Amino acid sequence: MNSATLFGLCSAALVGLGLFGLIVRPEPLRKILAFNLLGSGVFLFFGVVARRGAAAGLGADPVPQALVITGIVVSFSATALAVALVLRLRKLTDEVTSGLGAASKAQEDGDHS
Amino acid sequence: MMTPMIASTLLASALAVPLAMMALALSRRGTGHTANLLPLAPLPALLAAMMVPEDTSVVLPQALLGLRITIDKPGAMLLGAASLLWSAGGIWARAQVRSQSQERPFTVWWLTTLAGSLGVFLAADMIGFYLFFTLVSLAAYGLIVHDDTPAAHRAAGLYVALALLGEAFLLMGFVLLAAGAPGSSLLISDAVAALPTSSWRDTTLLLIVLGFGLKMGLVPFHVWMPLTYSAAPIPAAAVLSGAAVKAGVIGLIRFLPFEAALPGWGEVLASVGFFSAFYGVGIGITQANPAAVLAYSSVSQMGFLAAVIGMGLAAGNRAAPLAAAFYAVHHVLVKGGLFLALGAASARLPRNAWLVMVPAAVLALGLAGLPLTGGQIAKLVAKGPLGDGLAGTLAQLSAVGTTLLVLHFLRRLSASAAQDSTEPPSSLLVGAWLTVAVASLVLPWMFLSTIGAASWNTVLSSEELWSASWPMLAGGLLAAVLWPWHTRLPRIPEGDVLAIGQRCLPSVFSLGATFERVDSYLRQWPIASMCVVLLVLLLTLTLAVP
Amino acid sequence: MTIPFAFDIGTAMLLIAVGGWMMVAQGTMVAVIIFVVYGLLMAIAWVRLSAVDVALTEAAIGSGITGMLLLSAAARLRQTEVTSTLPSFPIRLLSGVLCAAITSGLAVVVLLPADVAPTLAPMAMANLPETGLGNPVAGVLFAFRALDTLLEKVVLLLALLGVWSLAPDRLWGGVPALDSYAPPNDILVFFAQVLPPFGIVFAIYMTWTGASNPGGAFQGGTVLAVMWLLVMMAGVVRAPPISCLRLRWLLVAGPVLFLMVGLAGFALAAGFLAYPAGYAKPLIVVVEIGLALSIGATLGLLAAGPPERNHQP
Amino acid sequence: MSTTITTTASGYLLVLAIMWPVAGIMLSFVTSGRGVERLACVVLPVGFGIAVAVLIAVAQGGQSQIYVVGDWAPPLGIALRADGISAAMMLTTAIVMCATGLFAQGEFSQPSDLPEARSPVVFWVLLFAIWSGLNALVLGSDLFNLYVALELLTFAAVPLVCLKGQKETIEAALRYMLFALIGSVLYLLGAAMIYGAYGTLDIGLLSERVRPDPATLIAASLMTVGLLAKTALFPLHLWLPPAHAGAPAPGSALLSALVVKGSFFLIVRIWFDAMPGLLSFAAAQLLAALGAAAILVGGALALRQKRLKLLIAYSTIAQIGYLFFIFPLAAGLTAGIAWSGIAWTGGWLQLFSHALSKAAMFMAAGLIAEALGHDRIAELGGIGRRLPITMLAFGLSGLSLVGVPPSGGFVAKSLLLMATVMEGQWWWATVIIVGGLLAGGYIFMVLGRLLGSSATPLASLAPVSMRRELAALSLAICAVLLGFLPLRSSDFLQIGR
Repeated sequence: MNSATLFGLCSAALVGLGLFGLIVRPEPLRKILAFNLLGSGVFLFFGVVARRGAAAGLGADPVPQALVITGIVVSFSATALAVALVLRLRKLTDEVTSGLGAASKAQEDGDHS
Repeated sequence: MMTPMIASTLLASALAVPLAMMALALSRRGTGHTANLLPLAPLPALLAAMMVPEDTSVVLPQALLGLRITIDKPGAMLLGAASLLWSAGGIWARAQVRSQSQERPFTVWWLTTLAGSLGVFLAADMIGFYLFFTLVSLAAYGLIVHDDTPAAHRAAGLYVALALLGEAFLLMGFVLLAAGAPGSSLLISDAVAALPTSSWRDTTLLLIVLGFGLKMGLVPFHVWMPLTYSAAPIPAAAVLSGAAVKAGVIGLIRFLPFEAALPGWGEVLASVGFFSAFYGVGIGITQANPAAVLAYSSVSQMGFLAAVIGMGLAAGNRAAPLAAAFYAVHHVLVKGGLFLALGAASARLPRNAWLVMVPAAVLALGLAGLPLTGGQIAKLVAKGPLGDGLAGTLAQLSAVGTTLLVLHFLRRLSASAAQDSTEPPSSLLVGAWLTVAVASLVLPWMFLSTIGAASWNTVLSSEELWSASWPMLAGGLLAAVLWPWHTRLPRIPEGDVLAIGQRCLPSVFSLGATFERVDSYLRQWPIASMCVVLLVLLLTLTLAVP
Repeated sequence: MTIPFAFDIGTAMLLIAVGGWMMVAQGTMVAVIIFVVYGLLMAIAWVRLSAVDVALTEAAIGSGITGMLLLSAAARLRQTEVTSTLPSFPIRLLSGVLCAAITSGLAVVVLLPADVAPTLAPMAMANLPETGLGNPVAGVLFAFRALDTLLEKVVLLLALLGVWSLAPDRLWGGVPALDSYAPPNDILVFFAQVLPPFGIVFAIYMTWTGASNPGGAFQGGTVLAVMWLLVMMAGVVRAPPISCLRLRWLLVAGPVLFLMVGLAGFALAAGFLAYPAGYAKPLIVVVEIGLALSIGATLGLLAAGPPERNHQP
Repeated sequence: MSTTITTTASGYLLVLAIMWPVAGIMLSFVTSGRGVERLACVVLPVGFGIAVAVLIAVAQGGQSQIYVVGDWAPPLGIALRADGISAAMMLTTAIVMCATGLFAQGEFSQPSDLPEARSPVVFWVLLFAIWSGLNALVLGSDLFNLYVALELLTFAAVPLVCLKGQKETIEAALRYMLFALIGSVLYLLGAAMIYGAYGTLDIGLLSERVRPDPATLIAASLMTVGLLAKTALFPLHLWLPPAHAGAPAPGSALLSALVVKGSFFLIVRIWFDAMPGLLSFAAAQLLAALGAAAILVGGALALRQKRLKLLIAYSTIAQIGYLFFIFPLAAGLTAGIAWSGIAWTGGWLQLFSHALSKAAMFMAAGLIAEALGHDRIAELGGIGRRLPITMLAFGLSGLSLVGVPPSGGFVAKSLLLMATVMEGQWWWATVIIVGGLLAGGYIFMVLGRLLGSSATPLASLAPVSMRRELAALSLAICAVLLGFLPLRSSDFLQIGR
């Protein structure tokens, strides 16, 4: 057992946890959190692959590292888009349920007058 | 004598002209009375049937799928009769299209059905045949719904559903047929020649018989006929029952391997055919609507034809296709003529009713084989494949039944003629109708020598005349006996077994509801996302299975 | 057992525990705070895996700016939190079993490694001199797999457009609202005035040094984004309207530069995204600087959300 | 026999195919007002030209066109590869894109004297993005590069779903987004395992190295199921009906015709290119069984829909099902079994004809909804007489979906049918036939309404632009013309394998 294997098992556990959260958490924001957990588990798996590929004087294979960096950026973009969707959905729901649709619209319009 | 060039041009134009006219009617340019095209469209086909020498072929360019059209004896006879009926029907249709807005769509549907109906008689390869068969089957939808009544929509819906089912059977059958044939030839003759030795022979035959049987209205696939023919406008019913139905007949003629005797399959087909023949009579005499009576008569007649074909197949009788085609030609003209008679009767003043009733009676009794009419010859020719055994006896019994049925039809016809008193039809319409009627009497006499089944002398021999007469007398007697009861016969709804089917319909719909429940359950987030995980595991497991 | 290995065990256990807590914690806000902690732990794990570049990225993006985004979202949602119910127990149980099966499958893969772990490290090192770079990760990102990096920039732009597209029609071209992060207060303003100069210097250093040491455009850009968010939140600098053409140019400048350098490769080098011999390093550094600026702007605006009020000129 | 991968003569076209729409995206950000729309007038035809050029290059060369990006050969670098199926897919994409562009010109136009409006800018950028994403997806031959392309496609598709901005569409978009993210992560996890096992992500190199060990099988099934979630194969279709029915008509056309096909394409890449011969019989049957369930459930549910766009969306679920018959039926492709080649051609023709006809159908539905102000099927009566071109487009594309000859759908379904029979997998033949009947049912149900009598006075209909009707019709005609393609297309689709 070495560090790479250890973190590999850790990443397996994180993937399972993230999937579980994605399935059972009903709140959209919690799903997004679960997605981030799942994603970090997958990135960690890349990290394990990189560490095992240490060679040529490097502590880890640079290719998987680069992939993870790209992956993290993409995953942030996804989070930002999903969060924006959640917020927009909540706002529209509030307008409908509270029956204040007209009022809040007027307020928003008032912002720029 | 025609040069091959002219012959093939004429042959191609038989199909090209209706299609071109359809395109014209479809385009914005084709304003004005597009319905004027209807009587003209089948004329090239009529000319081709009369003049193009047998076995002339045309191969279309590759861009048009390289289709091949050929005219042979059965094809030519049917093509001639059908195009004559289409033309006469076109004259009636032209007068019947009610409003400007409906004229164009009706014309388009009519011409499309027409092209398909004539095309099946000429197509020599499977793709072309399937294409034209689809045209004639599906485009008929537009003719049936033309009156835009709820009954028309119901009938058309049922019709399309069954037609698509038939298409599916045929498609499957053709695929198997092509697969069983050696080489890459798609010619029907090549594929059928290889069928008896194909390893999928039985399945192929089953699919082909189901597909064409559905089009011919063999029991239990007959339910669409009564509904459709009573809902469609009369000219449409005339061409559909006369000409379009023969797509199924020509299908059986072309696609069954008569070279090889297949007793099992032949007898099955013949049994179904005879059953349909008697079933049509039995239900038909309970019908009040004359159009429905004619529809059940079609069920019966097509059943008889299937029996002829089946017996031919059982014996490996190579003359059977021609005999069946001959019988079909007679039916094209008679059934078309009877529907047009219905149209004439509905408009004729009661005072002049005999002007309609007498030709109609001759036509109708012709179906039962009235001596000296084309019907007698048709029955005589059909005897060949049927033989003298059980099948021959059944055939004569069916003539008794047919007599009974057509007498019932004539009674209903006169009853309906007495009720209506709209404007009488123009002499052009009456002329068109009478042309068809006369053709039904005369054409079989003319074709008799070409098919060489019997001579005029045989037909006119006293033995044959008696053999044709006694079923009619028996039928007449039966009708007289049943006369007092005819009002007490149960009134079976049009489409008989359909009524039972409709009671089962809710359960079919509840199946749809079950699917809906399953779908909405699976579309919940936790379930669907769990399915993702489950599928990963399942796929891994199945991948590990060698 | 060596001390570093014991440390690794601790980190791994902690990661699993914190991750599990994040899934079951009551209240979204609590879960988000746990997420930030989790991100920092993850950065430590990356250092332990000898991937310092990733560790920096994880700390800056994975924990830092994602954390900010989620915190503000949680704060907004808290005002009108609706209680949602968990699925029924059998479903939770079943999904738990299925996820455990996935975990064990992955564990099998981890525990059955190939005899010789395949690696591209020697090949990357052998080709690195051609790029003139000292950091092999940067070499992969900007030379060997530059196409991924370029397309990923497009993904960022698209995500931003997607966020913007959620604005109501009448607010298109307006200004994102940042008050949800925190109401402007003295402490925030103080930090917003003190931190940015250091932050910007740090960002420039990160981007510059990325060529030969851990760091680079992503990390530098993220620091810029965080600084920008900070000054906008504090009200020191007003958020720009998204219709502002200069802002739009800033967003695409880096990717456009990258694309143009790439296309120039057709004429001047061995092909698309190839660099002329000897000019590789300067070109890459220029591209990295452009990208850092654009990434900073894009990430900042992604975190700021769609426009929520009209622009007041 | 590992050979180094080198760029072919026309390889640069592949870079252009991806980067041309990307340049469009970037420029769209900095042109305001009507600029984006004008940009589209340039991007669309040139993009079409590039697709045609790639097709010609592949056809003439008779082999895959390859471009090694930055001259860094795999495994270190990334290569792009265009074989027969990618070239054909690119052309289909280009046709649908151009028709959609023509269709959308009216709907997403900038008002000339007002400040920049939201939906036109967003729509055109998303259109470019879907195009570049799809091109990258069909040309990519590196599993991680394909991941980025996949995300590009998803990030373009999600905002398209909620372009109208109503609550329902945002809900649909969120659901789509989250589900697609699960798919992406699983795919990425699979890619990580592949790299861990083989040290390369290049599909060509992988095909020489793969071995059926547990890690590979788990990785492959993770990637496949992740992609299935994005393809909305039953039972993972939860997001599709609301998303495809909620998007604006040209958006629905792109989503249903192209976007779901992108991830399917990748599944085929995995099993036929990266890991040939690894798909076991049982696994192929599992995939086809899901496809069969999709055909039956999707068709039955389409029959029960009350709204036209939902009906079409469920029809998409059913039609996607057919594609998965390719896995059991074309399994012998690498071994050169003739019937596998037939199934391969049939499967791809189904994909192309569905793309063309479904785009046409969504456009026709959009026009109908625009004219009537709603798309309730029960109240569509008689609209066909008022919009004959639209109805013709709907009818022709419907015929292709049902599989009525002559049409692309007919050829596709009959080839598949033939292959099921010849390979002795009868059970799928029944499904294909029942699916055709169900499709016939829902298409004729709608056509019957369109032709039927009208409940509302037709004079009150909103006007519909003829150009947009023709855009829909031209796609439907393309779908029909596909049925006339000589079987030579079969050879083309096998170029590069």
